Amino acid sequence: MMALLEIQDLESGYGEVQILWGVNLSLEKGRLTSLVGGNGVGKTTLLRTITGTIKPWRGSVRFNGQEIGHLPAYRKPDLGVVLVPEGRQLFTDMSVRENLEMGATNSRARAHAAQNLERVFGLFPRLKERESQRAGTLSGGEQQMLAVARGLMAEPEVLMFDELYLGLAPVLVLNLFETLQQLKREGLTMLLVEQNVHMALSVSDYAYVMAEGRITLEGPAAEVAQQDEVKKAYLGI
Amino acid sequence: MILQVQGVSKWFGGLKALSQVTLDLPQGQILGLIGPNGAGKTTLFNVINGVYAPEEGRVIFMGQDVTGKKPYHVAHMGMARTHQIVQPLNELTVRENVMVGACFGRENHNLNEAQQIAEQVLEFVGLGDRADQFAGSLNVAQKKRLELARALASRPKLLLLDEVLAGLNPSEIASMIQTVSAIRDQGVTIIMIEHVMHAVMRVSDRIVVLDYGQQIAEGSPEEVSKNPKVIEAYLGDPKLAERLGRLSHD
Amino acid sequence: GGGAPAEEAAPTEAPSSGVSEEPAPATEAPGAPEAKEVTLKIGFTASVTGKYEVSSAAQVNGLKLWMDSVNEAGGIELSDGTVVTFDYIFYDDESNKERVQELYTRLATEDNADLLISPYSSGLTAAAAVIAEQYGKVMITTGAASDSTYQQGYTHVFQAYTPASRYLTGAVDLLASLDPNVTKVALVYENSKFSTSVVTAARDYAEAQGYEVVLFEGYDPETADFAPFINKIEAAGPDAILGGGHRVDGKAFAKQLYEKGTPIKFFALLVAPPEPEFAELGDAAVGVIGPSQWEPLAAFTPASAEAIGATWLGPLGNEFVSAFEAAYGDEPSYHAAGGYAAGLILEGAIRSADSTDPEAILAALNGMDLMTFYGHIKFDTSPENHGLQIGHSMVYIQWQRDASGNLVKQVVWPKEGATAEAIYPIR
Amino acid sequence: MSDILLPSLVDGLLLGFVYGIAAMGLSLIWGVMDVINLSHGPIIALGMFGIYLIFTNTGLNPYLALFVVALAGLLLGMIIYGVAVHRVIDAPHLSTLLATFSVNMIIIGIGTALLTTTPRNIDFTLGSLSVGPITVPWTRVAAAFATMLVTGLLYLFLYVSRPGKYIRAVANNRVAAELMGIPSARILALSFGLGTMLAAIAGGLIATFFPFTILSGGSYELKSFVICVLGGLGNPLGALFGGLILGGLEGLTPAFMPTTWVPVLEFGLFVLILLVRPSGLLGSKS
Amino acid sequence: MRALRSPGLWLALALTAAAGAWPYFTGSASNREVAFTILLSVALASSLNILLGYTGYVSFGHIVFYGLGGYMGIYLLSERGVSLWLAVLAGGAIAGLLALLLGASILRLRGAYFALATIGVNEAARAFINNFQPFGGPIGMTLNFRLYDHYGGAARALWMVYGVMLGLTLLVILVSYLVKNSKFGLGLLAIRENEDAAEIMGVTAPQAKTWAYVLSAIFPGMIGVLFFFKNGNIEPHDAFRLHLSIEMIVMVMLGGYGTVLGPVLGAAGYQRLRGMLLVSPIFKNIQLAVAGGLLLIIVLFVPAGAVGWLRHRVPVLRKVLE
Ligand SMILES: Nc1ncnc2c1ncn2[C@@H]1O[C@H](COP(=O)(O)OP(=O)(O)OP(=O)(O)O)[C@@H](O)[C@H]1O
Ligand SMILES: Nc1ncnc2c1ncn2[C@@H]1O[C@H](COP(=O)(O)OP(=O)(O)OP(=O)(O)O)[C@@H](O)[C@H]1O
Ligand SMILES: [Mg+2]
Ligand SMILES: [Mg+2]
Repeated sequence: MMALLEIQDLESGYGEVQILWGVNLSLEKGRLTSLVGGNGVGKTTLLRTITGTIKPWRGSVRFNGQEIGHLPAYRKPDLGVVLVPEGRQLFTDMSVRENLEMGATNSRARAHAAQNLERVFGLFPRLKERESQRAGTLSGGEQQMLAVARGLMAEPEVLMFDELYLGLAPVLVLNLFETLQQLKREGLTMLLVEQNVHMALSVSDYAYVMAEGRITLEGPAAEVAQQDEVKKAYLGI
Repeated sequence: MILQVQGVSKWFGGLKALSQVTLDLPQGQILGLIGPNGAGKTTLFNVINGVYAPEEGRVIFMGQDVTGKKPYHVAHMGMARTHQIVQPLNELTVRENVMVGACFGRENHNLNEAQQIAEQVLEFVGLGDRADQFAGSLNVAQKKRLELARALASRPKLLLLDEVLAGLNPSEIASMIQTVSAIRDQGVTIIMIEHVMHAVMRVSDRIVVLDYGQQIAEGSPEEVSKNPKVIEAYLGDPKLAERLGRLSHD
Repeated sequence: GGGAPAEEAAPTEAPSSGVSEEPAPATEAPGAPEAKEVTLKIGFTASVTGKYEVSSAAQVNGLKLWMDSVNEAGGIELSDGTVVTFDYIFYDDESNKERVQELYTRLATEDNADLLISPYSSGLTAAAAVIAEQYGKVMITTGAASDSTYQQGYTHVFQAYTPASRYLTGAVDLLASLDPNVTKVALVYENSKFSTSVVTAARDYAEAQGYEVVLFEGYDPETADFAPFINKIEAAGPDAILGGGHRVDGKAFAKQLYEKGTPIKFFALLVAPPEPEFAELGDAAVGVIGPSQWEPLAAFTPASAEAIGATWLGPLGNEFVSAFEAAYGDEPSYHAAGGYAAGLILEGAIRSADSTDPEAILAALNGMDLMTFYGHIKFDTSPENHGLQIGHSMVYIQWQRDASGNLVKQVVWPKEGATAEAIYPIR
Repeated sequence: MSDILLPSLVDGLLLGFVYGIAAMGLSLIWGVMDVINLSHGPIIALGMFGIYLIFTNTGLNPYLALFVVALAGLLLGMIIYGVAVHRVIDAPHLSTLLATFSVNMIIIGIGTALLTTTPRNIDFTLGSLSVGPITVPWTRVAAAFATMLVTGLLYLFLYVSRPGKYIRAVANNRVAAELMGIPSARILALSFGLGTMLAAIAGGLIATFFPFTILSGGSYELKSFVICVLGGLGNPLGALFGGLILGGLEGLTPAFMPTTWVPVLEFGLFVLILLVRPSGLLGSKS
Repeated sequence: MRALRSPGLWLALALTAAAGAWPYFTGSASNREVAFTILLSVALASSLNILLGYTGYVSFGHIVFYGLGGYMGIYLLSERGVSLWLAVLAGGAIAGLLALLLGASILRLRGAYFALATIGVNEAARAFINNFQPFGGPIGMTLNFRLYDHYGGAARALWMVYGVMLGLTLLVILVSYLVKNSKFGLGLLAIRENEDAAEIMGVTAPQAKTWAYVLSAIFPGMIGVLFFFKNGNIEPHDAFRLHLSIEMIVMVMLGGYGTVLGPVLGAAGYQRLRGMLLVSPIFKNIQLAVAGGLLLIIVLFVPAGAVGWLRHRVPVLRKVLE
């Protein structure tokens, strides 16, 4: 297996405050990887650095062997690197449908926008019902669905989720579980950043644990789940 | 009864987000409010604390009809809430955010008192070391705690918690549950919207389930979790639900 | 303010003494035997920016031209041998009142200006007058026609322009002379200080002459679209229209009145018509009459001075025009002439006072009866209207096509100065 | 009186079109980027001078010159955005107000120095159209048509074309737009450019029938503010509609009361409408 | 009172008082005029800041209070013969009253729509006064020069007006500070950040906003009387000059909105810059464009305003620069 996305010695932060202190992480093609860690350790910051919302200070981000760390955020979706961001970041004043259309703006996804629309409406029938409602007036969970659906519209090669399950009803969590397996079968590479450590570790193949801006542990998800420190710190056992 | 919701309905255009919702809440209880996404839970909070006026029905808080009263009116009477989608006062410090709650809530404190209350409450929710930071620079999980701190600082009689557990990891959830219980033990009545089932089941005295704006079930956690309508609409397939239950109870 | 400011300000408290204490060279002991050269500083603000920019610039150019010609001629020689030359200092008032007083105070105190000229426009002049009066500085106002400034009890402010109250009265006389049968006139005006004063006086005058004022109505100063207003005028059915406001609205009004084809026999408009750029209107300009403080064609001569017993001073009209054209490249407007005239008024006062003493100059102005290329200058000296211009009167121009079809301005009133017969009716 | 109602209404409405297009520029930049463009008025004036200078120097038909002016307006707007606005687009609330205000001062300052405030007029006429009691210059009719055309194109652009939707997306949430692959800086520059282009076109059209100076843009800027409210921010059809209402009102009012009361009524009504429908006559309720 | 022991307040007051005393020391009327313009701006900007900076409501037409107050004052002075003191109080009162009436209605509007409404109010007021004959309509009102004799002649009167202006400015700064450091002020700041959330926390927003509006209107009303008294006449387009309204916002933003010292520095800096350019031999012919260019540079590189920038750069100053 080769690493589709390879992150080496990545450092970044906000203003003068450094948050990431040399992160190494790689996503193997077709694998579902999860990144877990406590509150405020820098998971979101890592995703923001990968997408280019904030600039890396040092280190490299390679995609398909090509350095992409310096590229501005808007160039990433064209390559196939897509993020479903924390806090959803919807276009609140646009309709549900327009939000989905905006997901498919990159050059790769445009051609299949219609098909993909069908697909995400299949996955989230509730969105179909709310197609022309202003996104800002959706319920919290509906907004989360829309954010995930919009990410899928981009036809990503690497799809990263920041807090995928946030605010979703159990029934939907189960559905999404199925969906992720399905996407994996279709060959999508995914990175799941989660607080819901149980859930994350149970669905993914490989896992990283982050603390204070560094990766402290990695390995196959099942093994990581058995580590004592993980059990103590994150699983509340 | 500290709160009575009597036959409340709320429309958004053609959508009936709440339909004849009725519930009574005795003092000192924790009521769990669950239901699928878009069921109308947050909308019910908005009606209870005056953000929306309902088209039908009445809301009675501490014996007073507060239907259609402004949010600050009920806030002064002792109702506080947190937001599912956080609403920090970004360019104020964390401490000032909490002081707003203390100053304008039920007890109407002056600035000095409010500052002391803020310090206490921030310690309590674990934001003590961030008091001087601008609220805007917190991350989402921290902002959620800030929401709780602001609500607590107003020394409420009734606390509406909208998904305070979302985004916390299991050990944090465990500590938050203790926090919530501790608040209840101080005599505060709580309504809690949650999707983290094992947590709701553990702390709630009673649970109300909404689906498409309708109350589809009400009862003790035990009763509700066995209710087939709830399993179908909310928990999903019973077998998966069971597995989920195991996962959460490990 | 406490005690300190009053003490500090003491020198400026009594206006008349304030000036004599200034170490101005002008007030050196008269006994000095050898010929001295004295440079008097003239201070003013100009609207370098803002809506009055063009008129103000013309006024300043006129004033500078006067100054240059006096200085180049070696200054004014007084009988004691003193040679008086002039210098000036000015600031941008941005066409608004906010800083006028600040700048005039600076001129009067820091810069020690000996004499002041007003800013352009009645509004700014009113603010400047408070300062001039306070420091006892003589101020000649030009480009400021409102009457009200001279009714506030000032004693140091003198007006070069024919006041607003007499701006349009001549047009009424002209109309009467052209067609005794016309009875219906419309007075329409920009709802601003200057034009309202003008038409209010004109209405009283017209009514006294037996005219029926079928419409007396203002329009907002920002008006660009006159179409609805013109519809209303048409409905009132006047034979003649008098009024207007300033340059932009006047031009717009004339243009749209023409485009609408409003049947009108006589049309007199304030401010805009005498300006050269009015010709850009083409056919719409033909027949439009405008009051002007001065026109290049006006021919006042030493003889006309003699006829009324006034003193003559300065160049002839054509000399002024050619000097102005040589200096600035274009034909002078009446604002330019007004600026030059303000200078001449000062010069006349100094010559007749034969002194640079402020009191003497003031006395000379009060007694002034002067004729220049710009016309007759004489000031009201009654306490109620002190400084109001009573000598000068307006001329009226009309745009006409000459033999080769070019648009030209002709003076059509008063009869004595007329260069052509007025076109009547215009449509 | 009734005989002046119809002609006055027609006069007012025709002018209303032009008000509409001027307001559209302001409304676009405001609604889409949350930038109150205080250089709007001076840019309208530059549009007027653009047509004037081209026409008096080359004799080119003003309607052809309008294309040149539109393009220049677009470029100017993008330059203004790049130089003056982009750096502060994320800065505290209202910094962009200062930035565009500085641009206003610069344009007016240089404009006054170079162009003076002499009122200018384009000696160009298409004659007048007379139907019954109504007489209107053809130039105004042409301006109305041009406005309808521009409005239609703009509407299609914003709501149908891809870049148009990008504009709305960037306006709504810049971070998200970037994450979706939309180059927000370019899109913002384009939006600003479009807004100034509309202002320049409005100025160009006005110049074909009214005399003007470098300061003349000011009153259209003010009217544009009013119209933005009548029509709701960011919506081109709304701006056109608001322009027509304002124009109609200006046309009809003099028939019923002294003309000087027009602005009192206009602004009084404006405040009243705001109170009744806080997001504009066409804006969504609440 | 804890608030009165704050270095931030004293710094702002001391700076203003020092600048304000400068004409007294030099005895120069010219300096006095320069200082008057600056103090006027400082007071206007600080008043506006209560609404704009603390409450987050952008009043574009704030000058309406200055204009209306000025008109009321001049009317009373010239037509009713009341004393300057009464006229100043009346100017403040009428402005406050208008704000109270308006506040109940237009403060319901949010963001841009509120800003637009205030423009509408200002323009409507200007247009109305332009037609209102008791106030002289388009001609306005002119004070007779002899009126100054009641105050010891024009020269003394202008010194006196200056003294009052200085006192008023210090008062505005004090009020601005007290508001910011009060519970009322905390409520305003909460409204600025998120009005809905503030209401839910119990801030009685409609009331708080209205009082902020009234407070920020009273001083401009009084200042208007002083300015037009000094100026000797008043006309509609001078009194309700929208441009000045925008300049007020500029000054607040330049210094740093929401701070006590910001509007003081912003107003002083802006007026000083404009004043210097106006009389500068090199720039005076294109002073407007040069001022615009300088302003732009400041805006681009110090977007948070002077005080905001300092607070950010030098955290130790946060205690001093409120
Ligand atoms: N925009 C920002 N400006 C300044 N500091 C920030 C910003 N966003 C986050 N931080 C800080 O960076 C640190 C890491 O935050 P980050 O959001 O990356 O954590 P996280 O691991 O995603 O946490 P969570 O699980 O709670 O989402 C935190 O201390 C946070 O306060
Ligand atoms: N302002 C609004 N306009 C239109 N529809 C709305 C508005 N607010 C909420 N809705 C709709 O009303 C329904 C109920 O929303 P609500 O936020 O109460 O759901 P919820 O139960 O809190 O869901 P979740 O668990 O996802 O947060 C949703 O379908 C939502 O889209
Ligand atoms: Mg995170
Ligand atoms: Mg919800």
